[in-house]
Amino acid sequence: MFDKGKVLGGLAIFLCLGTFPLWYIAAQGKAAYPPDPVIYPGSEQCVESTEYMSKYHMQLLQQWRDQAVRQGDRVYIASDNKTYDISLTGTCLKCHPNKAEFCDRCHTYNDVSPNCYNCHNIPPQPAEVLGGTK
Amino acid sequence: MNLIQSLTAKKAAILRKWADAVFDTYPGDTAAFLRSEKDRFANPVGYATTISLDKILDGLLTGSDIHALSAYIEDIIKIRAVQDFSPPQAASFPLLLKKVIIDEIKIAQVPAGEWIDLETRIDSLTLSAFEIYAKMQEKMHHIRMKELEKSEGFLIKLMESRGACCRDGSEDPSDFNGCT
Amino acid sequence: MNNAVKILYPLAAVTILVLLPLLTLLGPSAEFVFAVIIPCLALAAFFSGFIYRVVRWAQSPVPFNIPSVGGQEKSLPWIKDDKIESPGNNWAVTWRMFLEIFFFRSLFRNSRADLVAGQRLVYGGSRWLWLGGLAFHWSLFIIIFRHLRFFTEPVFPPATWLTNLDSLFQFSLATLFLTDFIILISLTYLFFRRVVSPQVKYISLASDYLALLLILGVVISGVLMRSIFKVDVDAVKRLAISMITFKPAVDSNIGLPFYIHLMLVSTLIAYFPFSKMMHAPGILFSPTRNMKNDSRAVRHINPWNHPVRVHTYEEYEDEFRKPMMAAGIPVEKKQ
Amino acid sequence: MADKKLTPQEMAQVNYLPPAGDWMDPTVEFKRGTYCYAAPLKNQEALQLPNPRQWNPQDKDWKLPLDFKQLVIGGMQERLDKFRSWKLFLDICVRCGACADKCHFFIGSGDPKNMPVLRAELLRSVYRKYFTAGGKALGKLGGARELDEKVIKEWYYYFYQCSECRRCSVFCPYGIDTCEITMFGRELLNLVGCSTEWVVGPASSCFRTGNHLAIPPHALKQSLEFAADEIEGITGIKIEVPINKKGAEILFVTPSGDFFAQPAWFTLLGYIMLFHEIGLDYTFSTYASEGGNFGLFLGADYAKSLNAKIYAESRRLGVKWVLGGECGHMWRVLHQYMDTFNGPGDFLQQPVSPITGTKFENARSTKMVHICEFTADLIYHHKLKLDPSRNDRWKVTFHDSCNPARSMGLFEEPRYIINKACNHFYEMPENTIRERTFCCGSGAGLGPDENLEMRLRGGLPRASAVKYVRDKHGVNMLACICAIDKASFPPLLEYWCPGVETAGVHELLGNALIMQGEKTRETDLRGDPLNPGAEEGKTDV
Repeated sequence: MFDKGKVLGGLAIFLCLGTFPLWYIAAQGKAAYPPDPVIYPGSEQCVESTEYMSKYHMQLLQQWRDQAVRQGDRVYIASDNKTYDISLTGTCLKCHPNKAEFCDRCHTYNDVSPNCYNCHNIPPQPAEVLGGTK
Repeated sequence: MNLIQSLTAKKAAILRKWADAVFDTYPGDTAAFLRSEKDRFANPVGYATTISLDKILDGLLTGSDIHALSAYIEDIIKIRAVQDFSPPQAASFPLLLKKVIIDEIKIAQVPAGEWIDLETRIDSLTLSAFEIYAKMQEKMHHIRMKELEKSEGFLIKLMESRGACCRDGSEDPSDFNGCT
Repeated sequence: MNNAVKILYPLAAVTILVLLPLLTLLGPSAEFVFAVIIPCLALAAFFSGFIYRVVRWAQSPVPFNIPSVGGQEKSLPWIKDDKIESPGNNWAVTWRMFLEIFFFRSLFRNSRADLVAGQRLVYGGSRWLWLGGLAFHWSLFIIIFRHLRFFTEPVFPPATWLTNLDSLFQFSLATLFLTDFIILISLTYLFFRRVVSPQVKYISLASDYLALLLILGVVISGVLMRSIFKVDVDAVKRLAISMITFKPAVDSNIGLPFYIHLMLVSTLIAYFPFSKMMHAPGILFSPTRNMKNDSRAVRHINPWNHPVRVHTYEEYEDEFRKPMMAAGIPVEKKQ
Repeated sequence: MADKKLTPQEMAQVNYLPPAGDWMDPTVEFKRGTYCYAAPLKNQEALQLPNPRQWNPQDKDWKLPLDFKQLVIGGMQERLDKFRSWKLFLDICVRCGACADKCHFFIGSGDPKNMPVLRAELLRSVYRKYFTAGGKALGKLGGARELDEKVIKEWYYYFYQCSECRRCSVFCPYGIDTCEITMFGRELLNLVGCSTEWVVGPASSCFRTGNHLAIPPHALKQSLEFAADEIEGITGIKIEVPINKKGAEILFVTPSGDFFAQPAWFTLLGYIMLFHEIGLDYTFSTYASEGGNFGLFLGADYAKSLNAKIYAESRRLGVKWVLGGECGHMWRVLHQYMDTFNGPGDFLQQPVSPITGTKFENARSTKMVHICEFTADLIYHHKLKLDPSRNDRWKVTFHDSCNPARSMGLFEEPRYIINKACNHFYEMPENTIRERTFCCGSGAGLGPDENLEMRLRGGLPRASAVKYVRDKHGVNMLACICAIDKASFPPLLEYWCPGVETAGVHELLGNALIMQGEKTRETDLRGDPLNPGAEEGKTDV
């Protein structure tokens, strides 16, 4: 007794499940879609380098929150010795008011759900999309 | 405080170490199983050993007659007699207690008389263990004989009753090279 | 073989695997090797090896119907049979296998008797192995499922749901997933069990430690990457998507910790088909679990049922005819 | 050691410590009482076993064939191709240790190589060496061992310390069955001519005479007549026992121990009384006078060869179906192998109880019914008059024999019969009965006298549970449905818990059975007074 049918069927199921991402992406047809956050015009330089920000912005934000809320210290000295006012609305959102096109792009792409807006209001979004892809 | 009193005070520790020493006579990895498995049915060896050592130590410290302890010695020897032990290995488990006591008590401060007295009692336990070991061996021989007699006795009974030749022509009932 | 040696060799192997990705610091082509070539080779080894092993098993027949029965057979109509432990039809077998695979039913059976208050016998579970094994396997499954967020775009919704469920307890910004925590604890338990429990230590082989240490390495590098040595998640996902759309592209921003994690994962999956980890598909093949206890009701066919030497009645009667006739036992031939 | 003067402390330590070895070292010592003798030359030849020769496990040279390595490795390859179980069980064990403390031989002996996982590793290590890349490359580090004569000796020692009871298989998360492992181990040993007297002897006898005990037809007849005389003495009823009767409705096959060994003999009396009382049209057979199958302990082909007689004889006699007596491994073969080996039994009819009309659906293909199924059905339909008080001197517990338990699932029928035939029934602790039952330690051909110490080790877990009910409830009778149990428990219990006797379920039934026209019974089937305390007035409560 070899159970040939059951074995082949099982292997087929295994292969389907194992290659799930391949055909899921193919079916969705959105594979080439890159997150591509939109940098608001006139704000090319952030508090730290782009590379640093892309990896560590969440830690920086957490550090800012603790420093401002718990110690009442609202001055951030960046690695190039420039100082910034620690404020989500005043500093971050000044340059990045477009949550939907800046924050959300990557967060959705990577399925990350930060809890910034549990406390903070979502600012009114700028009407026009500049650059970026759709 | 005399020797017996100080041993009684430390009874729990002494029992534990003695049991450990007895378990350590098993292959390394089995010893820990015997020690740790508490289910008496999953670990009858460990269970019987621990329970009996406890009773024997009790008896030793309360001064009961060595003969009164033989049932407990038997519970242990019965098991060791069928396991992979040489006769001295199987029967000398009481001797292990000496080492435990020496480790536990400042032996130099104990009056020689008291120590010799206790040592003698431990030695008698050991002798009693040897005696029981021999008894168990005898019992196994007896069981073997009885099994043989039982099968042959049955054949003889049958032959007498029916005048049978019991196995394909052979007159010798012991030509019985297998049973079920 | 010394037990320490059995642990040290695998430990050394895993250490080398952790150090190897340092080569990515050499430049983009080295990065390409570690980000693309090694994982691709590993995947190829995994799938081909897996299928090869399964097909090899399937090539041998199951000549006899040999379920291990754990409950009352189906016999007389007024006796209640145990449908799961003595399965009589395909549904029952499926259910038995389901419970076995998803809840480790056989391990759960491990019970222990205790004497309470000297006399009363009660049964409790001795189920640490069951719990540890179950916690480990379920966490592993959920963690793998969570990783779908890197391989699907848009993210496969159930992966998001599971992630949200898994992150119910959020400490600070970096979520510590419940499953990360559980898998670390259960793996540590499973590892220490092999070192501490005497029987398990005695039977363990170097390969047992290797599998555990590899998985531990994968989990620890993964957790560290999330919480301490951050990598560019965005770059990771781009790499993953680029690979499954067959246009591999490596972002040099991605970070060394990721390569370490990927190296360990690649080794693990490449090793999978050649290791005891094949118990995963193996359980489905186990004839003592996947067969019905109906061998007297339905004939099981053995494909190689070759003839054997038998002693026929005729030969038997020829030898014993005389005494049989003398004893009045009926015979076929009277001479 | 002896020539050195030792301090008392050292004295107390002398060589108690076990050798700290690794399991990969195959050295074993054949001590008296812990191994079975080798099969004598004439029996090896009778079964046409490979490499026949006179030898003894204690010999230094086992006279293995020169090419024993190739023979064993070739045998492994052949079985890998034939048995998925073998292939799979060699591959998928994760050494989780769930089975480790489930084996009665490990529990009783403390020998770590008796852990089921390790018993399998003895074979797996050789498999790795010759069949897997990792094992070939890494050697010992990869858990692989060279096959040499020492390994063969080790296999002989340990594969005849497994009673194929399948208890570990129940606890294994992948159902790895050490019974299969042991069967293959013994088949491989067999290829190079290493088998035991106690297995080969009965198997070769069975091949020639139809039963393990080598009872020739006329002696069997005398034994059955003797049984009828005994019954007449007890009940006053004269019974003709049919033998080789053509055209009978049912062929009855039972282990041959029932014909010649006590206490199995009393079970035979029980069967004959029962069949007479219900007027069953049945017959014994001299050609198929063995239900048990020691071929199973040698290898599948030998099992098939011996088993073939049951179908052949039922065809010759023209019976409708087959009824099987109380036996353990016999039912492993009948339930899981017979139809596959020697079927289809389509010349027979689906078993129907001629008394109650019950159709035995579960046996519709094999056409063989277990006596407990048959009798339980009779009692359920009130076809038997029973007086359980005749068993009042017994406080009974029931030992689930391994094979009917874990290979068949026969749990309720024997209990039902005991409960109807006896007034005092007590179960042993939960984790020692039913699918978790402990073996008697003498199954699968481990039962010879020379192996007594080993059998006592293996039987300790079972005995400790019996002892528990003996001390708690005063149990003095262990009922069972296996001929090997009936042979092995009397010595086992005499050693571990004296005062408990052994009986087949149908002996107890025979005691309780009220037969038409019987005289007032004064003794039970053992010839002991029915109510020992009766004459002294009713002092017992």
